Amino acid sequence: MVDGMLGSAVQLLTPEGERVADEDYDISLSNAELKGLYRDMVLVRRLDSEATALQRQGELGLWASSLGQEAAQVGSGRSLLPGDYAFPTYRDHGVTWSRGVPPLEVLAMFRGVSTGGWDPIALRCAIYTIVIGNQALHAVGYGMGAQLDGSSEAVIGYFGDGATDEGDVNEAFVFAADFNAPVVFFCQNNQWAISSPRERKNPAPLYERAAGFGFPGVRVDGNDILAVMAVTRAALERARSGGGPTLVEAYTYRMAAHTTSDDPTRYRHAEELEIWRLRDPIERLKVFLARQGIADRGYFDQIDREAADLAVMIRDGVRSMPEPPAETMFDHVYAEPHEQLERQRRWLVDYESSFTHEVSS
Amino acid sequence: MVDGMLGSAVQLLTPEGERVADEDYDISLSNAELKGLYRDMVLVRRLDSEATALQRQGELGLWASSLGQEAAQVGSGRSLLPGDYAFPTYRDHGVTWSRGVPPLEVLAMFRGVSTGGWDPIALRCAIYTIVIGNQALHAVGYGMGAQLDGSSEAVIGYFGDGATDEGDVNEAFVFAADFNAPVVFFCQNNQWAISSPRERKNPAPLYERAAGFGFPGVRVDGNDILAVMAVTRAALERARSGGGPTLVEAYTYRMAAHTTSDDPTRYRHAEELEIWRLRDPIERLKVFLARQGIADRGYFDQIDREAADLAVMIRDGVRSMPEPPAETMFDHVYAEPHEQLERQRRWLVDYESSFTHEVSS
Amino acid sequence: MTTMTMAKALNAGLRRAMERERRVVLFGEDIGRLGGVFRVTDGLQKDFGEHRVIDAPLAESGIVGTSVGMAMRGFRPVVEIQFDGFVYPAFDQIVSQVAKTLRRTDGAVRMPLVIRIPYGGGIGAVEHHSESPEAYFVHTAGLRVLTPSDPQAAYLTIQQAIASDDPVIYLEPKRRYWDKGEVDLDADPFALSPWHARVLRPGDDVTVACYGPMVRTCLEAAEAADCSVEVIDLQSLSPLDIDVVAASVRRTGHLVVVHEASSTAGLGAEVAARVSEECFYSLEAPVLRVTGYDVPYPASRLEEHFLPDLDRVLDGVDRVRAF
Amino acid sequence: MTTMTMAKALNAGLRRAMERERRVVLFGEDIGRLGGVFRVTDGLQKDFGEHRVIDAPLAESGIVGTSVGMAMRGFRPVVEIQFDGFVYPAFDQIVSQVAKTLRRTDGAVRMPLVIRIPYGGGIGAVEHHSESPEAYFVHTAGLRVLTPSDPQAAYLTIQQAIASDDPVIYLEPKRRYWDKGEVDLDADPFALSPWHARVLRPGDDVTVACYGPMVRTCLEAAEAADCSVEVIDLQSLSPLDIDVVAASVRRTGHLVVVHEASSTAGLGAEVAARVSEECFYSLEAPVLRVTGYDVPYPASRLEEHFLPDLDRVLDGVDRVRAF
Ligand SMILES: Cc1ncc(C[n+]2csc(CCOP(=O)(O)OP(=O)(O)O)c2C)c(N)n1
Ligand SMILES: Cc1ncc(C[n+]2csc(CCOP(=O)(O)OP(=O)(O)O)c2C)c(N)n1
Ligand SMILES: [Mg+2]
Ligand SMILES: [Mg+2]
Repeated sequence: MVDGMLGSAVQLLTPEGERVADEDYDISLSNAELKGLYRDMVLVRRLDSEATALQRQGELGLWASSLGQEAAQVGSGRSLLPGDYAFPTYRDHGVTWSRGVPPLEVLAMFRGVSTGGWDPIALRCAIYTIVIGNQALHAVGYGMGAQLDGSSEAVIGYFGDGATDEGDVNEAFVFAADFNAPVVFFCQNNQWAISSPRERKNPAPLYERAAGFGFPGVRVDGNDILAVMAVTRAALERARSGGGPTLVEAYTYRMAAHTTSDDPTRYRHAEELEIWRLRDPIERLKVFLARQGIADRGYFDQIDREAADLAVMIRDGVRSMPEPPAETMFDHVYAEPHEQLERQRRWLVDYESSFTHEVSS
Repeated sequence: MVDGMLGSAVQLLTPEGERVADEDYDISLSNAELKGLYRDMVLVRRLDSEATALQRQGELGLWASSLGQEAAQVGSGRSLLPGDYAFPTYRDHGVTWSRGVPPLEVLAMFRGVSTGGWDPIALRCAIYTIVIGNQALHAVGYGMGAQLDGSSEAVIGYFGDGATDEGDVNEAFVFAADFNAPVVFFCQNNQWAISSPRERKNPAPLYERAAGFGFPGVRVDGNDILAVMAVTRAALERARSGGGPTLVEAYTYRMAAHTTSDDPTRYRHAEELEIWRLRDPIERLKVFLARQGIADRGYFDQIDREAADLAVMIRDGVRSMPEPPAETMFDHVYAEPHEQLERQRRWLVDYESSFTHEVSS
Repeated sequence: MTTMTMAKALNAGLRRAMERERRVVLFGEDIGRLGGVFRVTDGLQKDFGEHRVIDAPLAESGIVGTSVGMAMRGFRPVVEIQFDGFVYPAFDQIVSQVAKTLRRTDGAVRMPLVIRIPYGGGIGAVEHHSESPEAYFVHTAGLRVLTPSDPQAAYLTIQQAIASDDPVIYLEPKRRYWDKGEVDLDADPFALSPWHARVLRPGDDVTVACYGPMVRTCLEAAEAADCSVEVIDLQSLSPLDIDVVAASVRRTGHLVVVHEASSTAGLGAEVAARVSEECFYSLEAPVLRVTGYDVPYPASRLEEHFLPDLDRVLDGVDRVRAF
Repeated sequence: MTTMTMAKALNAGLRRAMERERRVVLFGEDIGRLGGVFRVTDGLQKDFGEHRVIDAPLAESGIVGTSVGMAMRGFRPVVEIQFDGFVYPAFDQIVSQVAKTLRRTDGAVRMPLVIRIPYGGGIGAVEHHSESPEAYFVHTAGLRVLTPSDPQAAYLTIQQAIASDDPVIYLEPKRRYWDKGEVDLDADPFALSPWHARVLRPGDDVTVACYGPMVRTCLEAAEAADCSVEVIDLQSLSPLDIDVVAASVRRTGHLVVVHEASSTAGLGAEVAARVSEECFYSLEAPVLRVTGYDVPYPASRLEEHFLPDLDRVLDGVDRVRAF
């Protein structure tokens, strides 16, 4: 590894798009697969920028940008087998994309027309978790369940660098180790937890946390989609074959604000951003594809057109999402009948219709 | 280290009472100090056995025995300087003893006449914490406070092997590392968390947990009081001089039941106990003192007499503890006046006195 | 009919539930070889194996959080929290995930989780071992809360809680674990809904509403009272079956609510508020609460003064009548 | 008098408290350089230094737990929890330690901790960002709970909370952060006790008791009502100042309690129970609760239907009068 900050991170593609070797990890992908990864990342980035724009226009309540983290998210998401299960955070749009979650179902939550979104069972991808760290335990429990079922599915649990401070994430490490659960902990160290910088705090590299809990940790260049896939696939395979948990630390960078509510100029310097722009995950793969003759201008243009179409679809789709009727807030609070809630629902319906009557009469 | 189970633990005194050298740690104590440590351990053991007996006689509600852990507790407790601060658990009678907490004040809590006991500020020793792991964070916070005050006091936080599963203990590691807090985490790995065996679970040695959080961890033979003191003193000194936290894992054994309510025959074999009896911390020091000619039969007998006197004092003291008046439950709920509680207190007093009146009239 | 303790009845109920449905798994600290600190799971690991009766690490958020994950996979985890005072580390997972997952997933993911908690005082325990946290859970939308008061109810309602597709906080009155009662082990647990209050003793002058550990106390008080006392075991604390209480109060005109938990914003407040609303013209005296005081649970030698006992219930009955 | 937002008033109050007492330290996620996600601590780190305005790791139990340790050393930590929904990981430390330390140490160790929590809905936020957890804290003996309703009250009560030797859960109605009001920065914060309800608008026909975010709504409703409405800001939720409410109800005979939190076992239940007890013969109608429904806080596009608004308060006023 040339880059000092990255330390011992696994890298297969340099920021300049040069293919390099790693002692422990390698990956061989077909040209179609490589082009597919490029397409995924471009489309996810477009989804992200469109959502940011929609939030500015007041169409979304909030948006948490995945800008700059596409390689980490798509690379890990695309490493999963269909039967594997993912537990993403609010920022992991590249993961949900990879699991086939329709973008509008993601946006529905940020628009505020739904708390959930997609069908987590059919898509084998949990809905976003906002309470930091909670989902790490869900991932382990799901994996323990897979184990009890004698299934060879693997589970991947996502969280950020900041989340490693939370008790839940550390307890997830304890349970995963104790039960040898088939779980990959995928930590995107994007250097910031809102305004809290990773580097200036605890000097211990995050991936080293794993060893003390009794399982391996590895740092990967999170902006290098080939390395991310190589490392994640190996960790998933280890999980599937009974090897137990692995912590993958994807070293990356949050290029945008924490969310659309955030003002990062208060706490970080623009220069930092410039350094990381040179490590852009999409540019890196693009240069590689072009240099290797795997894809040409025609292909890149075609993907850009697809992205433009996606943007239109998203814009129109978000704007035309139906408003949920008031009484739907009583749906799915309980799975079984609940008389008291039914009374409250009836009261609300009567109450609200009294206004309609007043107006119409 | 000869003992396979102990692994890389620091040892200065073998189970046979032989003085050995360690690469990194050493200690030199005067004969008076060595004899004092022996006395402490014998008296703490007597306190413990007397309390166990009192519980059987119905004089205490519960007792958590420190049997077998005297070297870990006294060795670490006696390593503290007067200005240092200790945060013990419910089992750390050797620690409170070392801090000068009057035994009857410890027993008052187990008798149920008090929730607290001693004055934690005057004695620089917090009251026992029962909720597993809570006190690890208090220790760190106290240490952060010492740091803010520019003081060079150190803090020691006690917990068991089982407690390392809890979120709070791991968050304590995070905070201690981030703030470079002057804290020694003293983990007594007594092999059991009630019925949960340490060895059969996660194979990672507990002391190794520290490295992943960014500070050193060390395992010490917890039944070797010299090694415990050498390691704890070094860790405290490191804390005082700005070196930050250390995790000390004292490898020891819970010789008794978890508490007087527990029945360990349900989950562990008697042979295990036999193995550990050979490693008894008191015998070990006694043989050493005798062999070295530091103490003789006369001294040992004198300590036994002191222990017998202590037992009498404890027995009489516990039996004659006054019952707290009912209305004291309203004391110290709030530091400042609280009208609603005052009304409840008055109600209770009136209500209870109505019975006395009925009877007496 | 067999005579057994509540602890044994719960054990029998758990066994039945595990026989009935193989995706029921028990999870908790020391529940395996030890059989739990109250022996409620005694022998179950031996009979069902370590894969269905699972000893957990010492971390309550972890236990509940991983159970959420297991439930997402279709398991029906039955969690044991060792003592009431140790459920708080799991509070976040309970409030943010257990209670909300069905809602958060728009109905896609059910959360058929049971969290068993021995609760309440009266056993001379040290601090944190005698808490009554029911109000926290009753106030939390998305949860159901059950508490049995006798062995037969325990045997049936634990099975019903496990069969429910909603998350159930199942509060076991620990000082009644050793109380014996007749249990019909062949009774069909699904014959009656558990989400109802039960009139345990009819009466005409005063209604006493209570639950869990206080039921026996209130029945004894009713026996000793010099008027006719109707005793209602609420049993289902969420949803709260106010209809049964209201119907009673419409006849008696007087209500005393009894619980161990502190008074302020406790269950008694909700019962009082609802009954005052529904029985405005029937109430001849304000609803009276006989409860623990607004103090942390005291040291054990004081607990008899803290806990409502027969005399305090009788005093309450006298006071509402004398109003 | 200066016109300022509640956020700025809180900032000014914090500043005063820090100037007054050097052992006041602020501790929380992103409160330093960022000034907190609501900018309530804006500029304080710059002026008081990183040793008094401390950016915390991302772990709420850790934040509260280490603050307990600091308080044991004589500090007066003021904790910021970033949003209501993120206080639950700290629930254990709050209930088992913050609330009980004075009691546990027989009075030896005070816990002058303030836990500031932006709470409530109405700002179009995503899930877990609009919770109203006050009932949990009010039910917990050993805690005090304050919530301001306007900038002046915020400026004074935050200083009083910090000066209190008891732990205070300080709930900041986040949708009122940007409401402006007159603030007298020279007002003596210790002239009046904060542990009292305030009659904000006198009236004769109906009493409306409310707090925090609902106060403005209720004042507007009172303005719009076709009868004379007395509006009481409870302000201190624990201890609860029922005397002021009872005195009002003895005159008006009607009470509506309004809050955002779910109804069941919420604060409204306690107020209703106490007032029904104390004003049994004065009440002309049952106490009526206008509150959030018993559902998890809904997706933001539904929140206007969940939250009591002017119309629902008026509907409540009409209903108690029509009873
Ligand atoms: C328990 C909890 N505390 C606080 C928050 C508020 N919060 C949302 S995101 C965030 C920072 C998370 O940082 P990190 O884990 O690094 O993930 P990133 O946002 O960088 O992807 C915080 C503090 C939360 N959502 N949950
Ligand atoms: C939060 C919490 N959960 C559960 C318990 C019940 N409990 C008391 S001691 C104990 C085992 C503790 O084991 P360990 O940390 O190894 O300490 P030891 O008792 O062996 O000294 C348990 C589970 C508790 N006190 N607190
Ligand atoms: Mg981050
Ligand atoms: Mg142990």
